[in-house]
Amino acid sequence: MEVESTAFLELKQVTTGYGDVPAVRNASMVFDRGGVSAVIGSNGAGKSTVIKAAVGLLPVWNGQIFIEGVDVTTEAPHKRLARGVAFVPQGRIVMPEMTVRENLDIGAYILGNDRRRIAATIERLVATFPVIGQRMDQLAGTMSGGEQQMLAIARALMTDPTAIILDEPSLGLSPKFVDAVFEKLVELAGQGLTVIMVEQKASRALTVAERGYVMHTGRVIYTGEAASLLENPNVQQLFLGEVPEEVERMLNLNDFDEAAHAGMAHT
Amino acid sequence: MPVFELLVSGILLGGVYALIACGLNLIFGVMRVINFAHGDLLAVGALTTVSVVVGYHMPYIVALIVVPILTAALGLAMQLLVIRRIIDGPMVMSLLATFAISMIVVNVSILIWGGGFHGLPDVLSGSLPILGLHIPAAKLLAFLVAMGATAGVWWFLQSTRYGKAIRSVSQAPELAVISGISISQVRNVTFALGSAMAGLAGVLLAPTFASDAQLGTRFGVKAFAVIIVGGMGSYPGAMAAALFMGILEVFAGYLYGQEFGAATLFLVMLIVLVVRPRGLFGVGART
Amino acid sequence: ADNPIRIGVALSRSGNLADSAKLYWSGLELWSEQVNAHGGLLGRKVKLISYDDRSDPATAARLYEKLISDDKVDLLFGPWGSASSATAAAVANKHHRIFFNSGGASEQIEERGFKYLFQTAPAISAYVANIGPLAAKYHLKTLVFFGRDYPAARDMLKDMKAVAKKQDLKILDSEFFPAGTTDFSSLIAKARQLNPDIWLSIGYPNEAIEMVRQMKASNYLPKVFIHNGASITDFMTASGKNAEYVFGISLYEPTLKTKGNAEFVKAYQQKYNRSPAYYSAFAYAGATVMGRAVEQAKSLDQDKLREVLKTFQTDTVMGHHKVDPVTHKQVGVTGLLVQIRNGKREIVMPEDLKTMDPVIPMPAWDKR
Amino acid sequence: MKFIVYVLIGAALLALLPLFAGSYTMSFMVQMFIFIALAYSWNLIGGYAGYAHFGQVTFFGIGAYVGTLCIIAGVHWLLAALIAGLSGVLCAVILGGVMLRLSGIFFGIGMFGIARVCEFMALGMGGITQGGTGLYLDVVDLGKLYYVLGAIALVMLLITFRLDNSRLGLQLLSIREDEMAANALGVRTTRLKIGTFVVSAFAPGAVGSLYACYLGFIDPPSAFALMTELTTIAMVLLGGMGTVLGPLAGAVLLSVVNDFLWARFPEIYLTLVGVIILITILYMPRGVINYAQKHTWAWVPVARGHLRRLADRAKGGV
Amino acid sequence: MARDNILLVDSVHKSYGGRVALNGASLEVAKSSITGVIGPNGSGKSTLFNIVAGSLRPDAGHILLNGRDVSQASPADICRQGVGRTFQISRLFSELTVLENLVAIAHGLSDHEAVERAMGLLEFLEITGLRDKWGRELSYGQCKLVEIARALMLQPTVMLLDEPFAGINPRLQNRIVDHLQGLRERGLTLFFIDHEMRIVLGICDELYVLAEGQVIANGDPAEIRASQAVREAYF
Ligand SMILES: Nc1ncnc2c1ncn2[C@@H]1O[C@H](COP(=O)(O)OP(=O)(O)OP(=O)(O)O)[C@@H](O)[C@H]1O
Ligand SMILES: Nc1ncnc2c1ncn2[C@@H]1O[C@H](COP(=O)(O)OP(=O)(O)OP(=O)(O)O)[C@@H](O)[C@H]1O
Ligand SMILES: [Mg+2]
Ligand SMILES: [Mg+2]
Repeated sequence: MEVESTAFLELKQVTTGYGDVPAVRNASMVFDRGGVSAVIGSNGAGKSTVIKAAVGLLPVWNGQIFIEGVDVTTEAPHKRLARGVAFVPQGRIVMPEMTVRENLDIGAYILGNDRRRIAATIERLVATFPVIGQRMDQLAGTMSGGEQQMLAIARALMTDPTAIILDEPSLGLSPKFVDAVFEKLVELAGQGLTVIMVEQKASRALTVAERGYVMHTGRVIYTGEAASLLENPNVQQLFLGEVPEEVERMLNLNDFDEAAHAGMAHT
Repeated sequence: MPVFELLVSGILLGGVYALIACGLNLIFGVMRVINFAHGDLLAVGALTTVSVVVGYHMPYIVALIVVPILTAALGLAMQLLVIRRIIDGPMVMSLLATFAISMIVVNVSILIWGGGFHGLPDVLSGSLPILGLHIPAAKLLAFLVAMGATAGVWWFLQSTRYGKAIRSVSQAPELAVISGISISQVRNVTFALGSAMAGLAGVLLAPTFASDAQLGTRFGVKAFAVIIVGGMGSYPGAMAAALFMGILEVFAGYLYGQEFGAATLFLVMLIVLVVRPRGLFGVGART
Repeated sequence: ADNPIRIGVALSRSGNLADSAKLYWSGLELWSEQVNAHGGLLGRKVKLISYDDRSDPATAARLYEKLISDDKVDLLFGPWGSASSATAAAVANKHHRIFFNSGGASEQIEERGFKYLFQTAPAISAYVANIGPLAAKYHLKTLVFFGRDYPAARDMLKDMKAVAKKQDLKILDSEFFPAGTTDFSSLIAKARQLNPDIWLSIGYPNEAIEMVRQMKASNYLPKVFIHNGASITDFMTASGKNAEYVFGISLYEPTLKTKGNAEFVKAYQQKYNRSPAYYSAFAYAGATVMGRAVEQAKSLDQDKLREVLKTFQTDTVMGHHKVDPVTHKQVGVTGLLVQIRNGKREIVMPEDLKTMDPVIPMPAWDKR
Repeated sequence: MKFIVYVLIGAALLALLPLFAGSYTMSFMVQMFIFIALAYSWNLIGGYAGYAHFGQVTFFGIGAYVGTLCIIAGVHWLLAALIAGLSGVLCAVILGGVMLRLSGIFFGIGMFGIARVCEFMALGMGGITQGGTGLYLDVVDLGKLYYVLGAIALVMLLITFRLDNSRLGLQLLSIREDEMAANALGVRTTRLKIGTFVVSAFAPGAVGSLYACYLGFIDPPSAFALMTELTTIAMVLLGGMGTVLGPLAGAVLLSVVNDFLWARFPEIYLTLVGVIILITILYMPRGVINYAQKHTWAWVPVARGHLRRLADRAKGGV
Repeated sequence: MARDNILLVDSVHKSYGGRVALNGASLEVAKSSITGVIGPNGSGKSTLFNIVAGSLRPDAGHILLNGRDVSQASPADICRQGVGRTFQISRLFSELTVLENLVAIAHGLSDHEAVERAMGLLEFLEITGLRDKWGRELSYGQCKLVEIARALMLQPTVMLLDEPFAGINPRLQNRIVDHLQGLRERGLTLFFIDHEMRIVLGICDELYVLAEGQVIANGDPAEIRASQAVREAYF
């Protein structure tokens, strides 16, 4: 099937979950080549689940996934990586008993034995994440939380991917580094990388993003220009919680509260 | 006390342990599976060697090639049919599974080869006179292969791209997947390789020891002690520990009797466990 | 006649004794067929009831309970192996049932004072009895004893010490190694230092195979190497030419000129297509004693049978059966010492049964 | 509570069994009780505290020897069993502090090593144990053994039931899940696991002694048999680790299957047992009890049901 | 000014192999205060918390809790002296349900009280529906919430929270903050690490800034925000 849009990655009506309970229902998302997209939503909304389905870590129950118009719904994760989709999972996952350098080598696994290219990529990444350069021979599991997060991001960038999906990239990073990482991502997006980030720092994410998806109780409830989402009072009220005074008001949204319950529980 | 003779015997015995420990260590190190059936594959290897050499009158070298392939196939079958389905469960599970497999392998071997003992009287039965000692040829070969195999596996895991992939699967399978590594393939390869090494050990031990379906059981436990002392998953450690334990067993056996000699291995293992649970050469990340 | 005499026995069909127990069973089976062909016992046919004890003493105990209480068998025959015999004998004795111990060598079984236990297999002392005369005749002065740590070996060491004391034979060293020992290099090193005339080992055939193999590979040989496992055929096939001149302890050989042996060997060969191993003879001889004692008692009453058995003597394929009236230990049957020559076991001791003179010392590995 | 009623009815029925069962059945039951008791003990430390334990047979073997030596010295067999149980406890006290510092698999392997060392010691200390010759004693009447072992098995079951429904049980489980976190959250993990280890060593010790009484004979290979260990573990895993009925179900199931197959296919029964274990692992990885629960056998008690009932009530109250 | 300190960290050193993680850090935490620790990644914050909680031993220096030296005490002892904690990377008991996770570690309560309390906390954090889920089945943020609930189960007097707000949606962050502030009113001391400046600067009475294992600044949020050194190292 020929897809007319410039979409790099597309999810069509995806339903998936764990065991026999769906955690995501009929989620549709389109990510264009280049540019930053953000997926936001409260805890347990199904963000990580939908992302895992996109990269092939969870089987899709229903619906389809396309990469550059090719149906990859049942393709293994490593094949999707070969198509250029890199992934940074949530929660600073590294190979704990391997050194930082080996972690990066593994990141470049699909590149084969091209030592030169790998060395060059590492050099480039070290410029963004200087800490990594200093810790090349430390076991990754002994690094601090934030250091591990940097390594996790750097690892995914090793293949020079066409798209990168980051599940909470800012997690545990110091403010200075959050800035650096976001800056870097925007820069890469400018060079044509498709950046998809799941974030709790929603306003921040929507500020750098061009397009946003808001998830709630396993469904995509809002889609659109990031700027317009940012201005959408409902979205603000629901998730942003920027200003403490607003908290009161949010608590009064009983309807949504109940829905939020169900979303987290899925019982 | 014939120190020199004992030392050489100990080193050669250590080679035997290293040979068995190598495959066991590979499978444990990568898959966190304690393979109870390892010794039984070894026995199958030894018995097949006897069949090839005595039964079919083929040269020993044929067994050296054919048997590891056979046991690799058996190991792969184990992995595909059973291990891969339970590998992500608790460790006792895989232990029970390999125990059940071990029961099956032993008893099927008995059906095939009978319960009696077999030998290879005419293979490598001589000795090489070196420095006034007679070094058993078969044991010497086993020793050299053990050292070569251990070093080879170590180099492979440590320095090659695929070796690193194998290690990464043992540490963070999900991360390995998204780095483009096919975990199932890595696990299949590992299990087949480990099993091939069990077979190789079988071929090399068949000339020195009496082969029957229980041959592996007689060694298996000691090989395990070696791995513990060396640090699970550590190859230089396993090699050093194997030599150390071999020498220790021979000397302790000579000085204080065989029963004490055998017990020493476990005592040393216990001491190491208590003092350095990760083995003399084991390393680890913070938890 | 349509009500056969039922004889109960537990035998290992699985587990580590399964192989040897199969041979034991064949002796018993052959006996029952022969008896039935000749009209049975007391005019009744005999019928064997057998179960598998999985080489496990606890199971053996349970099976003898079953044989006695559920199957209500008329006679009990002992299982194969010392540990199973020990537990089974205890059950039988508890129920006041005669127990023919034909397959359990350990002296401990006899020494518990079981009133209903009778040993038909040779006593442990018979195994080493021939070493004394051999040493005397060939001027062998020193001996080392390396045995697997199991009951029979421990008993034999005791008997060996008694034998040595009588002769001018010195035991330089004695040691037990645990089951599962495969490497004998420290024992070889030790023997090389002590330089004994005789190396005596008691254990399993695999140990004999490994000892010979490892002795050759490290170029060591005592004047006389004796191992009970060497009289098992596996040893010869597995050791090939290296088996030559090795001494074995045997209790029965097909070539033995005892009463009825030639017929037994012939019948056995006809039925099983191989010559009987000594396990088979154990069972056959034990069953022979059982059958003849029943004929003499003319009854299956266990106490009557017991009275008869106390003083019962008869000639079996293994030799002359006779028990000590108090301990019920076998005192009639003696052991044999064999040497492997041209791939055959030749009896070299005792003198009156020998088929060949031994070669002593064994020729060195490089002088063959 | 319904569950306890079922248990007691079952126990009453079993109490009457000796009146009509043949001695083979009795013998079978005695061996099964031995395994039930062993399985429950193992479940405490292996299933609840999560310490893969490959050395329970150490206590069994030591109990067997201590008991036998006591009986030979003239002690009554029941008292000997008690002493043997206590000897197990004593060993656990000595070993616990050192061994339980090891985590997970290392503990398992360490205990396995200790079992082997004890076996070699039993072989080596010929002066006391007669080494490989073994020790002999008079067999005890099956009926008596049946009741004593049955009582031990029942007590172990009830202890497990209590534990499963108490906070102590939860704390043990938290050790299994993440010992360091549990410790940091105030669970006195060291005390708790050593305590459990020590308690779990009593039954194997006592049962070991009774096993010797049953056999009338004990030697190092049978006292410290690896097979006893593995069979016990297999039973717990098949039944369901860390559950109340798992060890019972596993022990009964495996004993019956074993006996059934062995009587019919002696040459291949071990192969078949292996195949059956594999099939169970593959299709009921959490054991038959959890499987039964999932497929709603209402009478099977839910794990930690007590808590759930409390929570439901709390919810109702709000 | 004599402050009533509940916790005192006195020039603590810790190094791993050759890498110095803490290099003589000293802090004071006042009773019923909200004290925050910030600092660049790898500056030693988690190490400090692990030492205070007893999970790590300091190489040198002391930890005083209520004036008593606890540098060598076991984690369980420290916890029982009223210190509840969470972990930077969640450590729920994965094969226990959420409810059991909470009840397991409760002490000084009857079963009934423990369950009531647990249910109350779940309700507060809007996760009552997760009650019977297994620990392993939760999303990242849900894990963090349950962990906070678990620490609250202990009814601690001091709470050590290692990045409690990372990965939690802002609305819930605010609720948690409110709740903690409420507890503080009743005497709870809150000692926490976070990189979420909106909260750290908003609620802390006092802030410590760690860099390379040393305290480079401390003071109230306004002072810290103003400090040039901190700005360079951190913001
Ligand atoms: N392994 C699992 N098994 C069962 N249920 C799961 C599992 N992982 C997640 N869930 C459930 O699926 C739902 C969605 O989870 P998901 O991880 O996608 O949330 P999320 O949006 O990423 O939340 P967060 O921001 O907290 O990471 C949640 O209700 C969660 O409890
Ligand atoms: N076991 C270890 N071996 C070697 N270095 C270690 C070990 N544990 C921690 N480190 C190092 O100590 C330093 C301090 O680590 P710590 O976890 O305390 O940092 P942190 O301040 O919590 O950082 P973050 O904000 O990223 O969580 C880090 O550089 C880390 O790499
Ligand atoms: Mg998530
Ligand atoms: Mg940290």
